[in-house]
Amino acid sequence: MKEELELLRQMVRIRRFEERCAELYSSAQIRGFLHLYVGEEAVATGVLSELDPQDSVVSTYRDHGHALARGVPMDAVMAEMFGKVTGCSRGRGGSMHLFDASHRLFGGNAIVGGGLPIAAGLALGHLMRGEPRVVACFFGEGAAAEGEFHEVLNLSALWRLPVLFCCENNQYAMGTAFAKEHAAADLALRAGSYGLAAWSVDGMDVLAVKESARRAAEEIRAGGGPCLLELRTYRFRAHSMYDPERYRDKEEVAHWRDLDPIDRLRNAMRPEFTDDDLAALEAEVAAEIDLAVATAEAADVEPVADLTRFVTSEVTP
Amino acid sequence: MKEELELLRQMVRIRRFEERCAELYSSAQIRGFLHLYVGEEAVATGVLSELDPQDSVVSTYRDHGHALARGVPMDAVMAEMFGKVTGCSRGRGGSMHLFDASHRLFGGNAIVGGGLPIAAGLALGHLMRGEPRVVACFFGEGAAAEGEFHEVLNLSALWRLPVLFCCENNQYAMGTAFAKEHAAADLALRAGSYGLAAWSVDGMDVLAVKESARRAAEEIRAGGGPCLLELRTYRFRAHSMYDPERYRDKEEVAHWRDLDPIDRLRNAMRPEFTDDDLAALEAEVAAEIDLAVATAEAADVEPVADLTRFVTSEVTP
Amino acid sequence: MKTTYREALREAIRDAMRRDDRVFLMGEDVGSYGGCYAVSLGLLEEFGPERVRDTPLSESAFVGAGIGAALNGMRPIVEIMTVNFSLLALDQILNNAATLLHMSGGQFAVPVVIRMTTGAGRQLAAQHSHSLEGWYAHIPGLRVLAPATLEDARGMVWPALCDPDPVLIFEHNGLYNLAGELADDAGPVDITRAAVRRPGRDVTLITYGGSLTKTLAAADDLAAGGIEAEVVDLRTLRPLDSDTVLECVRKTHRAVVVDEGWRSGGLSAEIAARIGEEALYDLDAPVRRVCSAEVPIPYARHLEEAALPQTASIAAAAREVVRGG
Amino acid sequence: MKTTYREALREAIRDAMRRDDRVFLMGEDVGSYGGCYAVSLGLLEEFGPERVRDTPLSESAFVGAGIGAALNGMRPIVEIMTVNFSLLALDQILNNAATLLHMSGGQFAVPVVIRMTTGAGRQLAAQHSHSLEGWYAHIPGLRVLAPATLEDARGMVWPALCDPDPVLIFEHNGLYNLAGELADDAGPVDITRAAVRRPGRDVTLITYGGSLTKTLAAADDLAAGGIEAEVVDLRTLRPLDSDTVLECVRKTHRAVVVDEGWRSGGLSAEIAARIGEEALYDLDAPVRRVCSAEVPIPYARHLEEAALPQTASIAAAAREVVRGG
Ligand SMILES: Cc1ncc(C[n+]2csc(CCOP(=O)(O)OP(=O)(O)O)c2C)c(N)n1
Ligand SMILES: Cc1ncc(C[n+]2csc(CCOP(=O)(O)OP(=O)(O)O)c2C)c(N)n1
Ligand SMILES: [Mg+2]
Ligand SMILES: [Mg+2]
Repeated sequence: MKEELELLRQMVRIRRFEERCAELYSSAQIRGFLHLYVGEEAVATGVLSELDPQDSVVSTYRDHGHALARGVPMDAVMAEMFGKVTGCSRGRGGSMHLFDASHRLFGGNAIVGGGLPIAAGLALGHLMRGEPRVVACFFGEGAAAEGEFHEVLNLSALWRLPVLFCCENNQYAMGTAFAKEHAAADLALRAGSYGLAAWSVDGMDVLAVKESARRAAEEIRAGGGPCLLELRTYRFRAHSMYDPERYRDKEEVAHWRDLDPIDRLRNAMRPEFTDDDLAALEAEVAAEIDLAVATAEAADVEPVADLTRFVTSEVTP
Repeated sequence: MKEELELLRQMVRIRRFEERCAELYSSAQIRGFLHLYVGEEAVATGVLSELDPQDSVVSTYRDHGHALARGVPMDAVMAEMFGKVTGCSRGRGGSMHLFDASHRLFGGNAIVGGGLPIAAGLALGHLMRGEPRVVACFFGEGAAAEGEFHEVLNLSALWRLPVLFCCENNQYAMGTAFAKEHAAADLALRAGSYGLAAWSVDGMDVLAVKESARRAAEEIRAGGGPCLLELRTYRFRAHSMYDPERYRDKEEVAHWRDLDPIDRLRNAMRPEFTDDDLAALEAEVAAEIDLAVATAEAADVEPVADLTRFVTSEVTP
Repeated sequence: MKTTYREALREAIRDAMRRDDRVFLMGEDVGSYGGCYAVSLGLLEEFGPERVRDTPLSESAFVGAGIGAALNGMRPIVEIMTVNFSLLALDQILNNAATLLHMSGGQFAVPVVIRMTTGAGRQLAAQHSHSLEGWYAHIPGLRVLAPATLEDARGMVWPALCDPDPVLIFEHNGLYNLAGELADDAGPVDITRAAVRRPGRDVTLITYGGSLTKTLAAADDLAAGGIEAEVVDLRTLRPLDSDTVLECVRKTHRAVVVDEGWRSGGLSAEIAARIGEEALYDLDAPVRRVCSAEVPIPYARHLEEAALPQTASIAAAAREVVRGG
Repeated sequence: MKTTYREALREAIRDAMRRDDRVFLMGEDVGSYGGCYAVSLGLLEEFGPERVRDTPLSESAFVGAGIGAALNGMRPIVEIMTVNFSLLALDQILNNAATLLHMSGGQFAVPVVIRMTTGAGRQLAAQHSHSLEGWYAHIPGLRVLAPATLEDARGMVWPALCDPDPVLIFEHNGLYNLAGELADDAGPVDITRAAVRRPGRDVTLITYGGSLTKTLAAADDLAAGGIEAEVVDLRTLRPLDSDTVLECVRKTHRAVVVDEGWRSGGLSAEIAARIGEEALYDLDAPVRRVCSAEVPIPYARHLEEAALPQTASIAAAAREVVRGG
């Protein structure tokens, strides 16, 4: 029950955080691209609950959930959305590029597939030093069509790199449905053809995700080489704030909304976990978000004079 | 028997042509990179014997066999090696870039994997015009590790493009053995995971190659989408003229030399095809080569004043 | 008629597809999504999925497929969502599209048109804010276009398709909503020459694409201060129309190049170098360049603004050049 | 001691691997093949397959893996066989290696070293003869090196590895067999400054990498005709050491830039532009550029020779600049 509660809290934090972000986007306090994870919370939450602090994480432009579930403080994430110097990337990255060295979060990457080679390299570092670590690498099913997916799966399987590939199959890559993206019907099966363990998981069930991640991480830490989880999920909202969603119908969205991972876990926690408990949790999360927004609003921006900092390191060879 | 004879003649032409090229390289009459196909002749010969003139062919830097088997006149190929204006690419391409519009040979491509997307596009053209054509696309097993392999197989399977993927698995990519290149042990099996028909063929047996190509081409022309043949073969000689072959031992080479596709077919043609017949064939081929060399030597080079021709077309928009 | 840059592009594509059934459009989300910048909205309905092809996320494969289709008699328009992703297809563009004609001794021309969005200014951060058209303009065998007006958005696609060789069209993301009047019979334009968008005698401001608006605004500012700036829109980044540039500079004796690309090794350097080579003795002041700061473009608005050429910085550079700053 | 450019590079890598066990080498055929240009021959035997890693043919994956390993505390030396194949990894280099530090607000530096062969001159035709180091020199966040001498081949690897940021090393294919004397204690060199390789007063010839030999030969020719040419070897293409270049040009008042890259939008343009910006009034003649012809490099020897900068064309350009030819 303690475990479930923690998972629920995490998912609610992500959900409410993003709902607030959407509002802040409408009021133009957040700009750039904003890709919401609403509906997919079970994936980040379940997988990352099984990682250790010394493990590494690589994410995409749809990275709020990964950052929060990884433990990056919410105010640092919110400040980043605001472009403030207190943001987890000092305001230089924005929504798509959340970084946090202290949590070994190696970024939000906005090039589809671009994070996969990085994950392989991080894993190589762990491997060469003989550390029993896991690199969790998140990417969409769309990314699995890119050449880098192939190259990295092959390389990782060949070198038995400790990567946990987490393919968030939310059925769409922007407006492109799975069947228009992939000739093969089953991604996990295809991934398995590289000679690594790969299986599909109900990505709307955080407990199932967690259990799969546990098994996979165990295998990886034991030197079994990479694993791939295909996490079947759905984004309830548009691809980004610009997307008019012409490519899918309301019924389909409604069907998936019925599988809401938060409701599902919450229901499984009845009756021990009461409506009052939920209200308390929601209130706590709301307070955290309010504080994060207030802190972000009050924070400074980086002085323009520092524009050219961090292009290269501040020590010279 | 007539069919066998033609196959044998083609393989002998390729073999002797390349042996002469190696000599000409040593005497510095041919320069640049020179990648010999010796040992692999059954592949080009078998596959291309099943293609029609209106079909299309895409090759690699190891392209002499494809060009000759496709019907590009030997003297145009030889002149190209000499860098003469009478060469099939006017001397601008050299050994790695044999082109011939009249034989729909869309080149030797020297970027590993670089020809695959081109093949998909040629096939798309055939498909959109409703032509029952096949695009034969040759590439090595090393190329199958490149991202483009993945992208193109997926795209081709998805769009049912009429491509015959001919993976010449000669066991090595330069010095890298198959097992160091690919995590999966079976390339045809992996290719099949994209949802296309794929199988392995004894690439040292020209009749088996021909029969597989026939079946595949038939299926493709009928609209069945792409096929992939993994043609198991071996290059008897070094990767290129610069390769000291440190990465493999003599016994392995000797083992494969015993499977020489020319000897094999020749033996199968006994006793009808006599030693005298063979001597006659060899003499005929030798004469063709001598003539090609003589013509190439005598040919002109492109005037330096024409250096900048063909960068853009000679008509303006 | 009133139109927008986006609609003008769409009309140009529609028109081409009606005129020539070898023409088709292919790229990520060009179909049911309507194009990531909505350029192709409605074309799927009109032309069907055979001619408006949604591709998988495989830039190298579908750009290469465009090249192959062009080799095989088609006239593909390939849309790469943005220049940022074109790096994944660069090998196909450089080593195949730009090279096959020459390598084949003139046998295989590649009449492919590749369109992509370019530029910064929308707080999309480092990986989504590149201006790499200058890189492409370095490649022999390509024609590189940068429509900056409604006329050019409407008029460049057809001549690009008629060009027997590969043509790249760079559409600045800030221009899609540009609205204005376009002649009802607007059609193909010349894709070989630069255009003088504003006459002037004191200094020549040379720019293209997304920076044209800012540069024209700077010229207005300058005029208010008594400086008559001439504005040249390059339009075609390769081959560069040096003649127009040099003619202008020989007249004004002063030049500022405005380019949203990074300064070092950018297109601005080429323009400055050519002026120095061909018109050195006509110059009354060094050529100035107003470019993006040499940083990965940051997300925060104030930093992004500081990183890019702006009306004020363009005007300031022009003043310095004129007054000896 | 007598050595070659190839051996000097090998010794530099060996030395670095001995000094620091975070250093490892990875790339296609660096191991049992010995490297496509035999640079790493013998290193597999000395350091084993963990530290001399043969990669599959997957440029994007293994270059990205180098970046990731660097992020994770290692000091990888990634070998891309040649610059021609680096296009397949360009997204990783530009969007990750060069960008992560800035995008992460200073948290993640990427101490990766990427070596590759560049250049033409061996009749390898269009797809294998690129000189794209000028492109890379356009990217903020990278350091770009071009060793042209034995000392630099021996001395640049270690400081590159000590640089906390990504460093690209371009080795011209024509240099590997360069032989000569190298001090027994030759070690790390400064990787921030250009070098004057030959003093002179009449004209400054600015070059780097594979063109240095030809340029020095041209200077000899010129000297025979009474023209004293100064030769500057840029060494570091990014960040450019403008100071040295400008100082020289201010002294000789004349400059010729020699660059095997294509002219339009190449590195030569940047050098010419900077001279025009900073030393306009010191110039007695327009800056001249001797570059490759703007063609995909052809196979035929006479055409390739005609396409590339040669001693004679360099000398001719210098004469023109000096004599006003
Ligand atoms: C290489 C590349 N191509 C295209 C894009 C534009 N783009 C951004 S997100 C996206 C869809 C990716 O889909 P998927 O991998 O399934 O992830 P999801 O957004 O569904 O989480 C596209 C096409 C990009 N960022 N990078
Ligand atoms: C993208 C790319 N990477 C590296 C090379 C250098 N190279 C040329 S051939 C070759 C080996 C290719 O092996 P394979 O595909 O098996 O074909 P094979 O030579 O065995 O016929 C390599 C690594 C290249 N030409 N292109
Ligand atoms: Mg998706
Ligand atoms: Mg091979």
